[in-house]
Amino acid sequence: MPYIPHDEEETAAMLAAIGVDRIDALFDEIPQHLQTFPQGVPEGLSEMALAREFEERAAAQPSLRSFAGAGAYAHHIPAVVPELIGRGEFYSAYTPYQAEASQGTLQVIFEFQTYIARLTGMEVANASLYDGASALFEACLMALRLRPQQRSILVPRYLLPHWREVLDSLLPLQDVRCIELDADPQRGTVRLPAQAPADAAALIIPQINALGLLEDVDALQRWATDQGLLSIAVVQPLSLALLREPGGWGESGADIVVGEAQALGIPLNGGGPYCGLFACRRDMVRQMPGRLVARTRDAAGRVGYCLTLQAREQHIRRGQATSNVCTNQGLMVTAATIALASLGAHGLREAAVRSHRQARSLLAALLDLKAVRRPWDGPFFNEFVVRFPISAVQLRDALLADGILAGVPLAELGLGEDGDLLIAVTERVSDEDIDDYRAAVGRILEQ
Amino acid sequence: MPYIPHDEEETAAMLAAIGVDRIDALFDEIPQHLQTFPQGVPEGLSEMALAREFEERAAAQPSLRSFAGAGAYAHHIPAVVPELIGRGEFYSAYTPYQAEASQGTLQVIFEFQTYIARLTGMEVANASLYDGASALFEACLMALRLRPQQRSILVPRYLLPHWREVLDSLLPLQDVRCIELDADPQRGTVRLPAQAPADAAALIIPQINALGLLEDVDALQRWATDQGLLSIAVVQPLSLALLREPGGWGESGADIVVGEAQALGIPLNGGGPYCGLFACRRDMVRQMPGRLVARTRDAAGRVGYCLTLQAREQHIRRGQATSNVCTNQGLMVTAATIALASLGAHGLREAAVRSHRQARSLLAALLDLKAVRRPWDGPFFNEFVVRFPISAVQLRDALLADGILAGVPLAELGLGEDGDLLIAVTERVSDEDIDDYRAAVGRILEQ
Amino acid sequence: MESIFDLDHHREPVTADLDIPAALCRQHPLDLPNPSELEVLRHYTQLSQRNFAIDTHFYPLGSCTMKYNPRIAHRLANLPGFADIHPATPAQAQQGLLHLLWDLQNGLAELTQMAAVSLTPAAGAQGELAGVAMIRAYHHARGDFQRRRMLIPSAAHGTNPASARMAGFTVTELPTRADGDLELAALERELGPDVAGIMLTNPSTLGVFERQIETIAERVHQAGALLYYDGANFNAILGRVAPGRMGFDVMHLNLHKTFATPHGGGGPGSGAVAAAAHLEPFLPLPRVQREQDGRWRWLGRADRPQSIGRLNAYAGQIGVLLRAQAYLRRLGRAGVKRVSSYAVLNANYLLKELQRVGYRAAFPQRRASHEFLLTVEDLHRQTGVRALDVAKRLLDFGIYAPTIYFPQLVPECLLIEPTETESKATLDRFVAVMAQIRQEALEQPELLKGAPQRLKLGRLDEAWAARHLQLVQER
Amino acid sequence: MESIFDLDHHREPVTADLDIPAALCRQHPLDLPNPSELEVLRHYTQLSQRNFAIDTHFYPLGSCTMKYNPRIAHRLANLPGFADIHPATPAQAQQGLLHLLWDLQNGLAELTQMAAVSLTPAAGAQGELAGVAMIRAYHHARGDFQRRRMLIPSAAHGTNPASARMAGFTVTELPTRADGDLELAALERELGPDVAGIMLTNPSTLGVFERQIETIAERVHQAGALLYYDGANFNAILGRVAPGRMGFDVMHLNLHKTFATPHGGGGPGSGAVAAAAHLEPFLPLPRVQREQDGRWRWLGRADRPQSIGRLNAYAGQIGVLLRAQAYLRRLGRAGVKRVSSYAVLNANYLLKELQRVGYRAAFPQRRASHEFLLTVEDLHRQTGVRALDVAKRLLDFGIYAPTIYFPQLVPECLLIEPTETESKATLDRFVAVMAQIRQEALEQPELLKGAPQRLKLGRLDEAWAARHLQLVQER
Ligand SMILES: Cc1ncc(COP(=O)(O)O)c(C=O)c1O
Ligand SMILES: Cc1ncc(COP(=O)(O)O)c(C=O)c1O
Repeated sequence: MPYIPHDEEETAAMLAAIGVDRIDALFDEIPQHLQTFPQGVPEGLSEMALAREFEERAAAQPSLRSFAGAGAYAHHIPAVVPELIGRGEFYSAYTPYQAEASQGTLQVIFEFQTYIARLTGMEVANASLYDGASALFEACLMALRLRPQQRSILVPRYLLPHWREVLDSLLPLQDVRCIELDADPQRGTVRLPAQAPADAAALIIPQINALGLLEDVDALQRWATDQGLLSIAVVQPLSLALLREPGGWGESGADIVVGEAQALGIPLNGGGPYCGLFACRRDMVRQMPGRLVARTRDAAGRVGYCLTLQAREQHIRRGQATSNVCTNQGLMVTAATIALASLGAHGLREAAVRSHRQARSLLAALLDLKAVRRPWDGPFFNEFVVRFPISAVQLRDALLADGILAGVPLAELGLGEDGDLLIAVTERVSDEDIDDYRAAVGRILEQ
Repeated sequence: MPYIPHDEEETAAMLAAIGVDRIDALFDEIPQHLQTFPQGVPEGLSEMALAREFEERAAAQPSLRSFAGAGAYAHHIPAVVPELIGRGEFYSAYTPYQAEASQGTLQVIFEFQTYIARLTGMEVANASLYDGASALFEACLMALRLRPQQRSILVPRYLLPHWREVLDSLLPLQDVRCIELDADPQRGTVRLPAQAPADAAALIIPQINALGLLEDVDALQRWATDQGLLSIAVVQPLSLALLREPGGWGESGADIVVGEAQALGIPLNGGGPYCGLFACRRDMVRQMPGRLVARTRDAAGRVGYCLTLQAREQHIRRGQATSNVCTNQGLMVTAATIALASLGAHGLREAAVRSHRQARSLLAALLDLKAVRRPWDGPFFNEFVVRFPISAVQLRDALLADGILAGVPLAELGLGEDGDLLIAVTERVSDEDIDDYRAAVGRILEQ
Repeated sequence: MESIFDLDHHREPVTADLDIPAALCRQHPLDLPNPSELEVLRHYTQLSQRNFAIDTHFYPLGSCTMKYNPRIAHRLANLPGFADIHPATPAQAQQGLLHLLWDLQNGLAELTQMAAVSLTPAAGAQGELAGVAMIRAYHHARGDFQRRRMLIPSAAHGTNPASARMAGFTVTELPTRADGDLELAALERELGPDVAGIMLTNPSTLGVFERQIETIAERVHQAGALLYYDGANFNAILGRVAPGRMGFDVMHLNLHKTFATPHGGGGPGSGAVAAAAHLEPFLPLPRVQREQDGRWRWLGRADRPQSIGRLNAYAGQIGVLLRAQAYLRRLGRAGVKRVSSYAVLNANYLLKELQRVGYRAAFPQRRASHEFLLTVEDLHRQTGVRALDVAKRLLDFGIYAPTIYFPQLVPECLLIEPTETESKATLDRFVAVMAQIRQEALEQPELLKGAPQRLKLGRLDEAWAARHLQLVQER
Repeated sequence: MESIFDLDHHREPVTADLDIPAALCRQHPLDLPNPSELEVLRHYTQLSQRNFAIDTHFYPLGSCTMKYNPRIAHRLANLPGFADIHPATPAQAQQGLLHLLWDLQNGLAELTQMAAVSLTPAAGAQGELAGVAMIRAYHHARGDFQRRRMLIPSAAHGTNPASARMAGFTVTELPTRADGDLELAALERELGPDVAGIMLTNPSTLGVFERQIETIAERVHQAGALLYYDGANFNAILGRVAPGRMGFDVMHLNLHKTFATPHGGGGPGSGAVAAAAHLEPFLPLPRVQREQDGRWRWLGRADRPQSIGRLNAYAGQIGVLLRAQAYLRRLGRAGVKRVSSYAVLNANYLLKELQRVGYRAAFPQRRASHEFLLTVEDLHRQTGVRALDVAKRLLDFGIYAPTIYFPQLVPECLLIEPTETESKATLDRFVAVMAQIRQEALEQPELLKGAPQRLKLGRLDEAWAARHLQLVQER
């Protein structure tokens, strides 16, 4: 019996101890007519047959060199990361409620909090939310708790559309509105109104925006401060090796920072599990959602770690909690922490610089082709939009045959024009990859 | 600097403590003209680039359904095996010379010794030799230590040729001869002479032989006993779930048992690392080669494990040791032990029965084809020879295009006829695989 | 343990010619350490060893279903064919993955006897949020905007009221009878045109099966409200009783409990939602659809305009979903039923044995489900020893502590869930240890109050932590 | 710890209709336990935690080069494209693998400055056997059958004389001078027409570089004999001094030392042999060859009729070889030289620091190579504390013990090899611990004699083990 140890004698002895004669009798409080057998579930497979089925399905996916981004990136994952997070002691532990028996996980989270605080330039960070988008949703709610009189959030047009959809699904449940801020059609970046709407609690500032462009974060932060708004920075953590940390934006720095940690040691996984980052000012910590780990000590003064401020959480505060989140992304936190440790300040910067450099090379190579242009031409980190003279969807599909996932057509994100392709480049892209990409595009365009 | 932690300040501080000004000065006892720089070695790669190179090379190998055997078999490896042997505590530990700090490895070896002793029906087993063939070589030397007047070993014609080659490489160095025993041309099994040569120390009894056939082990063992020879059984451990254990052969049982443990949780790996099994009678243990672990206790009477009878080994006895072996196959021992534990008596028998059953199905399916026949038709476990009307090499090569490694042409082993193919079947072979194999062969034969 | 921030070596900064305005760039170098690879590996390997985990310890943590997480599922979910898929990959280049997710949707629909499933919720709590948002959307779609109240038993998990609030509901707590079942009269009192629904776990977090479930469903439906099923305890009835048959309209499953995906020290989980036909249009997106031509694709807003929408940037915790599907496929129909059989056998055996050595059941007259509740109030009165002390002392014997002080309505309680993957020998050892602890409580209560005694650290001071609030490593 | 044999559950035997005569079949069912998968996983996970290993502990084990084993090499060697290759796969279907092995052959030839390499030996000792067998084959091929003697310094590793004997030689031990170099006069005395060769390690196992190596090579060659290089200490000179340049004719490398492949608790290792041109024809088989058309294939007996032949059933420890190639490729030419640089830096620093806290070097007038020899004879005389006690006490501080009582010619010695992958902080901690142990030896020698004190087990009784000889679990 897969995963069940009992043999017949053991089962019989246990039934005898309980005083029943068969297992079914243990279900005697459940009305008989409710009990059925799941006929529709297929029969089980041996481990061997199971492996074969999954391996066949995995082989059905072509292996692609990825130039797709839009929030998820094919960065290199240091080999130690999967090796370590697969260790049973991390993999099969529960949320660290019993601190003394969970020091491994607790210290990892404490280190993660520190890493994220330092990367973002913020004072405190939590132990993760589900993903970047849901972290942003939680940030909006937190802003509204901090500004209980307000009911809306200012959202730039070029926030990643999937993230915007999450806000649109969930904020209205609590009667919160998103008010969209226009973009400058030439520059592709936020155009600020003179005056913020009266019921707005916060301004979302995505640095990098959905077109891959860099925003003038100082100006945005200053405007938010002037308008009495909280600011919610949305960042891509690897870019922070090069870009200004939100804690240093404007004069005061951002109030809340969220982001998607996938770029830090987490595989693409078809979209998840990823890991939502969340950092803020220390004086806001009691309004923070999610789990927090603090350093503490035992009676002998030895240093250890434990969960703290649990009174914010649902298992204590129930309906009044700062969030309903319970299980979050522990193992992905572990992955990101180990990736950050493996790369170090040096490796992070190296990966960021190379991503940027190779992105520039690919852009230059593509712009070299006839009738290919860049619709918005501001500074970027590792992602940019190129406008092709043919449908980007068609081009993307055609390049699959070359083993290239060419990017994300803006049309699929509900943005831009038909020929617009959002292309992301990471440090894994070699010069040869760039040549291959260009050659493949050239071939298609010539047809 | 990959894998070296030192930064410049640390290096400088260390040099200062030593009292030299640069690292090169530490090599001042080495004549300057002997010191060079390895220009011919290419420049290093980042981890990322390295991974890409290896992944490309790995992808150059077509993925094949394996019907090749001849000593190495594509059995299912329980998922827990690679997960556990990859744990750093097993993976990166040394030979357990310091017992108190190596109880993990030591207990694993003790369990392995027990598993092998029980599987083979022998009293003691050691902690592995390099592979089956080199274990056989060591067994021959041990037999000669036990029979110091003798100088030869009786080797059946159908011992696996690669194993025979190892004996031919190494035994003559110590002036030991192999005397080959003929095979019955009809049956493909050993034909015993009336009388053993006078200087023979031992008879090798391979159960299963190189043609996949089962020998009459009782008769062979009895003959060896009658002739005053030691017997050296060569076994395939998984087959022992069905076949008689060497400890029960004849009246007295085999004296020494060797085998290749690869079938027990060890990947094919292109030929290694594998793991040599070695078991014998308890009264011979002081002549045994290789490492041995014993149970012991500490001053408080707590049970633990340690290396024992080290006086047989080279690090104590040097030139007089029972073998030169030092590093052996520790991690493969761990794999085999965990595979044995995962399968259990039940799973071992299940795998063996299914291998046997599927082998019979494939044989029947092939014999159904015109002009295909079985040159030797005795009982077999999971491997058999089929004679095709075309060259087996040609057939094998043709089936690669179907993703099938059809077997090992006997000609490549220096045995049999041109059309003879040695085909092995494991529990991983599905009914569909058998159909595909038959269909592919049918197609080729019709051409 | 030292901190990773102590393992630093100076590295010359990478110089770079960036095509980014200086004003947008970081002014100070990143203040992060540069440890060597060995230092990283050693640090986190050593840290890992300071955890208790299923792979190393018995973990009878009630309500959490800490069962064995099959290693094969880990291996298969990490196949490059899955791990390397970018979420924006077009459907034609992820057919294998979509096929497996489709199989999982169907398997879960079958087991729950619901009409349709969405796999996107990232955890149980997000599944709850999705479910109650669907209830809201359902009422709204019918033009009914009055129903702003959600009924929840007081024994429910904290996520239930929190999720209901997040979906814009106010929460009314319902009392429980002394035998663990719901106070039916209270339910009837509360039901009315302002009630949107009720959230129930069955078996409840009290470790007993709610026997009046059919009556409850009838009353709730009569009042125009819907029933939400919190599937956290599904392990107790897997393959045997389907929430769809009990009268529930919508539910979530904790795949990281019942379907044996790992907890990872706090996630990722996965909280698939399943719904009856009338709620299908509202399920969150995306979902997998099989087309006429046999190919799979993601359903989006255009396909399901009434959907509550997207909960996360992508399609959910794919890596977790693959593990759940591997588990389901391995077990098959006979295997899933065995799960609940042996989970319940283990729980009832353990309850009986613990009673034998002197412990008190919170509901002695009831069968245990897959878990059961003890109370050590008697010990507390006699010796001052609390549930917390018993829990901490268990750690000394290499056993993780049960859930304590939950549900809050039973004083000094321990919620114990052995799961089906533990052997009789492990349970017997647990009983022996618990018997010894009881003895210790009576004879040397200070030993327990000072527990753990044998770990690297003694009892950690959580109050100190909250007072000093050191949340990041100082520089 | 319990034994796996205690974790049994009864399983009904699989009935089968076998097409095998009953006389050949097992008469009694296999007497092996049937544990559950979780029991297996938990048992071996817990066992693993009872090891000291590089990934968890500093391991300054002289002569063993316990350096960091890069995890990337583990991952890459296990790619299915490599792990699933059957050894009888025709060359056209294993070009990627052969290419990598070819690269490794070339890299090793370059680093050793030898003409050719064979990768087949399974470990250092098998490499030695191959090498001395090649020396024998070389003499025989020249019609010289007299040379039956092998010269070996008394400080050599035990495998050297054992391998020489296995190859049919008698062994003559050579003495070492007080400064650690060879006694040249003794060498000259022994050399003669019956001497086949000499086996040397350089730097020697005394942790010093043999300065007379060129003279030795000249004398040995003049006498018609050959020089064998035991490459176990190659880490000391990697990328800096090549044995081929020092005058060696044939050698082995311990890839599991210098090339960072793991020791796995006792293997698998890999002992590639490298040879000068005149010994190339005798190298063991198979070897990888690149053909004119750029494709690779295995060389066999037909290609190299003079080869000493096959040492193992297949082509060697491929999985280990792939790890070594990954390591070499990652480091590249600058990286390999850094290995010896920092290995020697760490050793000399540690030696200096340990001397500073009172320990005595066996060869105080010499530079350390990548390792060095201490003697605690002084402590022994003063306090009765032996090298063994110091070693066992180190375990209490989470540090694996150095090699002790080897080489045997230095009394109460500890052979210490930190390797290049350890940080200064780790070395400094080691020094502090060693200083404390010295203090303890002087003040409370019983503490050391009873060490280890802090592990799960105290000092194990090896004499008891040999007397009672329990080699398998009783039923
Ligand atoms: C009864 C119950 N409901 C809901 C949840 C919430 O699930 P999650 O932690 O996955 O959000 C839990 C988890 O502990 C639970 O036990
Ligand atoms: C100096 C020396 N030579 C030879 C060997 C033998 O190598 P192996 O253990 O790989 O057989 C060793 C291994 O410890 C060694 O240290």
